[in-house]
Amino acid sequence: MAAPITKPARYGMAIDLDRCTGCGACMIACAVENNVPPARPEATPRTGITWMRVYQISNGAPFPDSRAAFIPVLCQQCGNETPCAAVCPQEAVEVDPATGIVDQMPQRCLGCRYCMAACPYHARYFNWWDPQWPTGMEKTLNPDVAPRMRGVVEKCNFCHGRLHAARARAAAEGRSELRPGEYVPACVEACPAGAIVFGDLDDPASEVARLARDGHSFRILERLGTEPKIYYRTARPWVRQAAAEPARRQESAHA
Amino acid sequence: MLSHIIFLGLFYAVLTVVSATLALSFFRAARDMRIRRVEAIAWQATFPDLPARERVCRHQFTGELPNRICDKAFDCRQCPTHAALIATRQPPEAGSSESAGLDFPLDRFYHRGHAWARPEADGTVTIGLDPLGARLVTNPDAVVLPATGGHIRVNGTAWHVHTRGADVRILSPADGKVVATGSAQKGWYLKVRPDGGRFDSRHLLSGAEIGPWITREMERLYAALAPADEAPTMADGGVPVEDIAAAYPDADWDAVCSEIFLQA
Amino acid sequence: MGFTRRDLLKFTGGSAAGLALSPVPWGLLHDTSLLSENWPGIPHPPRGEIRKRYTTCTLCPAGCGVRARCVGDQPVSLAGVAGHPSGALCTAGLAGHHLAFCRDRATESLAAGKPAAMERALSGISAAIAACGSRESVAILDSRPGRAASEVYRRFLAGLPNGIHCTSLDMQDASFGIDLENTRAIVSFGAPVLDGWLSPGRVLANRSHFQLIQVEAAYSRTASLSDLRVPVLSGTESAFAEAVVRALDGDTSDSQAAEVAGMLRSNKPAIAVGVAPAAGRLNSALGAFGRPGGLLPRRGFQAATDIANVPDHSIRVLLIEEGSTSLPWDLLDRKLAPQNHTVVALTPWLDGCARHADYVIAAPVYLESLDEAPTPAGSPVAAFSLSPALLATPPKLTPPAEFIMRLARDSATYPDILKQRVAAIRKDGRGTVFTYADAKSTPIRDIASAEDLWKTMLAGALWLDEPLPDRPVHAMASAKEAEAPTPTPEFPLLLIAADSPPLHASPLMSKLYSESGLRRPANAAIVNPKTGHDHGLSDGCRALVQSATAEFKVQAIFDPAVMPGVIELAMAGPPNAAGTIRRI
Amino acid sequence: MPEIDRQLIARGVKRASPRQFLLWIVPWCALLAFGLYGAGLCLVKGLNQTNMDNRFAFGLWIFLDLTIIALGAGAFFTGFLLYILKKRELKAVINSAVVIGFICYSGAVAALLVDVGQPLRFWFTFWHPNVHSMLTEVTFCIACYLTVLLIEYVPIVLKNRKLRQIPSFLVFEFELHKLMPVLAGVGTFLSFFHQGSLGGLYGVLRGRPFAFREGFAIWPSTFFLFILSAAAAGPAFILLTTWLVSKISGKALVRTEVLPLLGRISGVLLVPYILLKAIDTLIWINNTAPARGFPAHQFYSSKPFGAWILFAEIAVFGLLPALILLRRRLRESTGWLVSAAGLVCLGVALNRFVFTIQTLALPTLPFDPFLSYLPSWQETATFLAVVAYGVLVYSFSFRYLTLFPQEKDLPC
Repeated sequence: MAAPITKPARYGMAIDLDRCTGCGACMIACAVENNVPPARPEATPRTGITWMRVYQISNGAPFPDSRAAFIPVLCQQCGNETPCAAVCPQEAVEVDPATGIVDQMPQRCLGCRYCMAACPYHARYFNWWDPQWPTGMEKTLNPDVAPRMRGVVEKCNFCHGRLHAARARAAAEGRSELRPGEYVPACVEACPAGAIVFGDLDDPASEVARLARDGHSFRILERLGTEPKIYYRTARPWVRQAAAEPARRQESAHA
Repeated sequence: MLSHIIFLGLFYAVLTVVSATLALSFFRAARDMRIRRVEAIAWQATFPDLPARERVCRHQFTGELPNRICDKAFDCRQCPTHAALIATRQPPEAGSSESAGLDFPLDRFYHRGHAWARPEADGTVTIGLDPLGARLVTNPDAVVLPATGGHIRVNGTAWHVHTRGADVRILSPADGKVVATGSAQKGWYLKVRPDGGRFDSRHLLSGAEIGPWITREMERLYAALAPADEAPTMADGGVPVEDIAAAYPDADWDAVCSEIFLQA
Repeated sequence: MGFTRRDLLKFTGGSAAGLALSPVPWGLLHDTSLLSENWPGIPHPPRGEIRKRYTTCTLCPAGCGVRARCVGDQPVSLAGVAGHPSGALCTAGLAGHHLAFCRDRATESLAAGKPAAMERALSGISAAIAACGSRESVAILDSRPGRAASEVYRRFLAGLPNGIHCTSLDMQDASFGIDLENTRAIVSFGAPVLDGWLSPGRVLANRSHFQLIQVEAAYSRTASLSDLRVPVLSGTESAFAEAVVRALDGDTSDSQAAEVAGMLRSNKPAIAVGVAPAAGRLNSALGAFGRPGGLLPRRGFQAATDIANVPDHSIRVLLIEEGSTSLPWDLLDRKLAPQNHTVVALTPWLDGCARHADYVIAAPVYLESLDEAPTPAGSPVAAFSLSPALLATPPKLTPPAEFIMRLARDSATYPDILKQRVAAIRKDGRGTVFTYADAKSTPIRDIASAEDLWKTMLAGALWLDEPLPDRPVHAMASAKEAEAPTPTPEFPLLLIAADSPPLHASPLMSKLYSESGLRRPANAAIVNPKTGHDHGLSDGCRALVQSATAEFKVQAIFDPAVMPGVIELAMAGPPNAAGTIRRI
Repeated sequence: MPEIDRQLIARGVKRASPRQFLLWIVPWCALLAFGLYGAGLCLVKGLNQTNMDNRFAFGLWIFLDLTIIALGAGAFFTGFLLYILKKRELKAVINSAVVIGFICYSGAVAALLVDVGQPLRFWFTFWHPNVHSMLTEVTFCIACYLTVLLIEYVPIVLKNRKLRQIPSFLVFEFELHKLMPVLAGVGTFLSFFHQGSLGGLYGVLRGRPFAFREGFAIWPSTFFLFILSAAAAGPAFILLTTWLVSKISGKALVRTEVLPLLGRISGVLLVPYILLKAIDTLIWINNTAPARGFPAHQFYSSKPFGAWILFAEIAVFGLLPALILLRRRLRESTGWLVSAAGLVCLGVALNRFVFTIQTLALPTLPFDPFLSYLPSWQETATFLAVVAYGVLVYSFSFRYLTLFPQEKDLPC
């Protein structure tokens, strides 16, 4: 339902990599919120569905000086010539001008996976299996989000269900805009380290806008020019170096 | 929006063109069926599929032209080349042309499909099978002649002969209305009253052309009769026997007839 | 005029054209798309009134406050309670409402593997207890001393000639509060400080205030994020602690110890946590006991015998409570009387020690029954909260405490015990009550009666004691240190534990363990590439790990961060022993 | 049965005995059945039957589709030369070209229907098209062009010896054939666009610096390169198949000058392609990729995709055959001609492989490893099904229809 929200926003995130301990709470909260099914036994790190996915990177130093950092990667909500939206043959991907959120419509999706090839962040996931929950566990599904069928692509949409709910609430109270913090995605709420800050990047007063401006912030693959709305922050030079731009790699292929 | 219009516009334009093309050919086909152009079109469509050796121009036999393939589907009536060459010819005199042991009377005109046409005094035209054609279809299983009053046209089907599993259609040498039907015994098959009263024979062979033509036809016949590897042999030292089929029991008769009677 | 083939063709052609122009094709297209959206097997989430309900997490000693979003009575998502001292939930807590749907659940009581009526189980176990000889003992393995339930166990055991109330927990952390908010450095002897230690929310909220020195051989996630990593093999922690103590006195012979000491000097106050003897030694040297930023005394501490200190072959009847059932069986087996001993597992799960139990008393899981959350680990003051059930308790399930009370022929029920506990708190009249719904703290005196307090607690609340006046405290005499395994030519490597998948957790944990590669996959053996090459392994190959007592089939994974000469095994309870690995 | 078989075979041409033909058909039918089983598994159980994954969203099938569609380009280009530019010599192969085109496109479409996650929704693209997507362009064009090919196939079928005896068929064929230039024109237009769009498919991937290319207007350079390479490969493939068929059937099918002509056409188109390809590559290495933060050497730093691929694509499979095909003397010798044509086809396949597989194998996230992928047996089976389908359709067409009009005039 479209609530009369007049004030447009440009939602984004600032993720503090120095706070993230890779616990994965964001991933679990995301799956719970969005009715993402648990993996089949056959699933691998490359066939599972993880809208929010935490990567572990290493400073490359050998024992005992090696250290790790964790990088949560979700749909980066590209704001400029959004690669996936541009390529979808049947408008199953939609960029909402009122929120800047890139939304995937599974019931429109053909499953051609062209958008997955187009996404530089590998943030799109394909339903390789029919969705399945252990017997009885369907009771625990979130009523605000419809489970997806086999053979379609899905991805993070900043917990669209929550946005609708918040708007409905605001509309019920006769407000034409959302209060800051009235709408936050599940991962933001769940992060025990408070590493994720969410809000309107166009609202200069918002914390996320402030963090996005600060010197420690960067965006992954900024030079692709897709204007992602997920900002990452770190004071550790090696982390920034390893996360921001493609560096020389020397790993070998593995299936 | 604009891009939508352009894109979908192009798409529908293409669809329209394609379906229009289909529709048009359907329509034309239907029309052809209605106005009985089937026979003509059948020949038009068949002619290009004939082997080149069957499509050589008649003036190549007489040496008037170097090797030339006919581009008028054997209808010399519209052929300028033919008109030019025919001007110099004298009308056929009586007598007959003995060639390859076969007797071809010169009082008649011969079609490349081995039917002959003889204008009669009463203005009708008699049509029959020439000696070579006749020897190929001796004692046929069936002969299907058009009903009297029926209409036949040049290069269309005149009648059908079924023999030894081969279904042979004899090409008509003349345009006209069938006034009488004969039989092998009578020596002729059809009498027709030519359209427009007068009989046009420009597309038919006559006189001096016949000799070289038959010689060439015999070559083709033996090539078709004898398997490719062994040399063509004559059953009786030159003159074809009355019943060639009997003499070559293991020949593919369907192929032989198709070759000689110009079937695709 | 018969029906010719031409007519047939005309007819089919005509009908085809007709159909194409009719609405039928559109209808079919529409239906196919509908079908593709409601594929058989796509569940339809239940609808209903959306409500907020509150409870407290009992999955670990952190006792985090929980806000549950429910459709009707069914919780569909869990979240932390703003303002609660332990902050946000961990991964297990976030998906706690899925536990009820895990495999391996015990749905009814079993005797010798067969379903058995409660009465039969009771009589059987009572008989076993009665038959207990003078040198033999009856033991309850308490997974979490300090609860009202623990009190029930104590009382029951006290009534027996030879009852032992024991636990497998290292009571060091449980015995003190930790003033995390004011400490500036933590020396962790293998404690998973950033990986579920104390209350994750609380630790992470203070992470920026303290330097973390991780003394641990394994490249745990905590080690990988520590400010200083000191790889020290288990069994030698005390020695290292001694070295640090000497270094604090100016002896610089051990460079690593010196480095640690340096950090401790420049970051005061500091504390040591983890492996008890080592941490205890260092804490006394640092004077961490009973001062701000150190280890604080608190009320309501209740000790229990460490199961390791119970003489071997002495236990005739062993009752194992949920949570302890995941202990390595050989550890418990050693303690059992050689003949006709009886093992009772009070647990919701059929795996772990339950597989060796003569009786399994099926217990409800988290959220299925009213439970309690005592003082959270490391909490500077005593605390208490209730964990009201959000799900209906399935029939045939009995909470462990309830069962022990039945065994003790106690007429009261477990909720009565909890009620008494709440009443006692109200009677003492100390401290404040933090209510989850409105995140307000009220002095307990302002709560009219024990009944009101009970109601408040059932609605979701946390009682916090007053801090004790500072007074010197001392390290408790704690467990002996584990034996340091010695490598042999046959077993040149050391097997140590890497983090491994939890035994019972939401199926969604697959996101962490198999779908994202964020955690070590189960049955992985992680080795330093050098060690790997020395033993003829290649990255990702199948391999066999052998120790003197056991064998595991594993997948070898190379990681240059792992200590050379050790094998990190990601599986439940690998031996802390010498071993070797070879390709298969 | 043999009687009917005999009556169906065109007059004046020799065909293998029914028994021989059966022996030839049976193994291919078996292969087809096996392949259909594999494809069936993918349709019923879902794409988890394949080895594709979230990173390798495209695999063997898309590579197959791109390749056979490029090779099938012979149909449109020959048609274009014959009907629009009136190159009469090509009449000798046009029928064969049409059949090959039809096989390639129908095969590709079939594979695509297995490849998409929700085949039941294939029509969505026509219902809510996103006209800015190259894939939409491809879908529309291929759908239309397949129809056109089908229509072009009809006359060839109607000319079958038995069918032509039905007058209405013969007449319809006659009338339709007169309008062939129109269809050839439409076909050319469509092919031109979707061959290009297939290239655009990758060229527009701004998120994949390995594939991304600058271009003109809405079309990246790959758009034009794909058109050119397809136009060059099409004739080469027809040359190859014609040669192969005459080797297998042991008959001369076309006059001696036809194959060299096809070779020359291919060569003439190959030269500008290679030239542009080289220029495009240089621009990409020096500007396009670095500008987006990806030093080009990185693309070739992970085994097995070394710089050798570039060399192979441009020199071995491009320049070399081009030189051979442009030298009259070499063209005249079948050995050179056929191997050159083979190189051209391989080159186009390699090019499509690089754009499909290497693009996906290379990581974009800085902290992401290089990945590899091997198709599952179900994928391979489906692939083989398409091949078997092609061979069968072609075999039957060759036996019962006139694919090479000159055959009857040539000595057996």
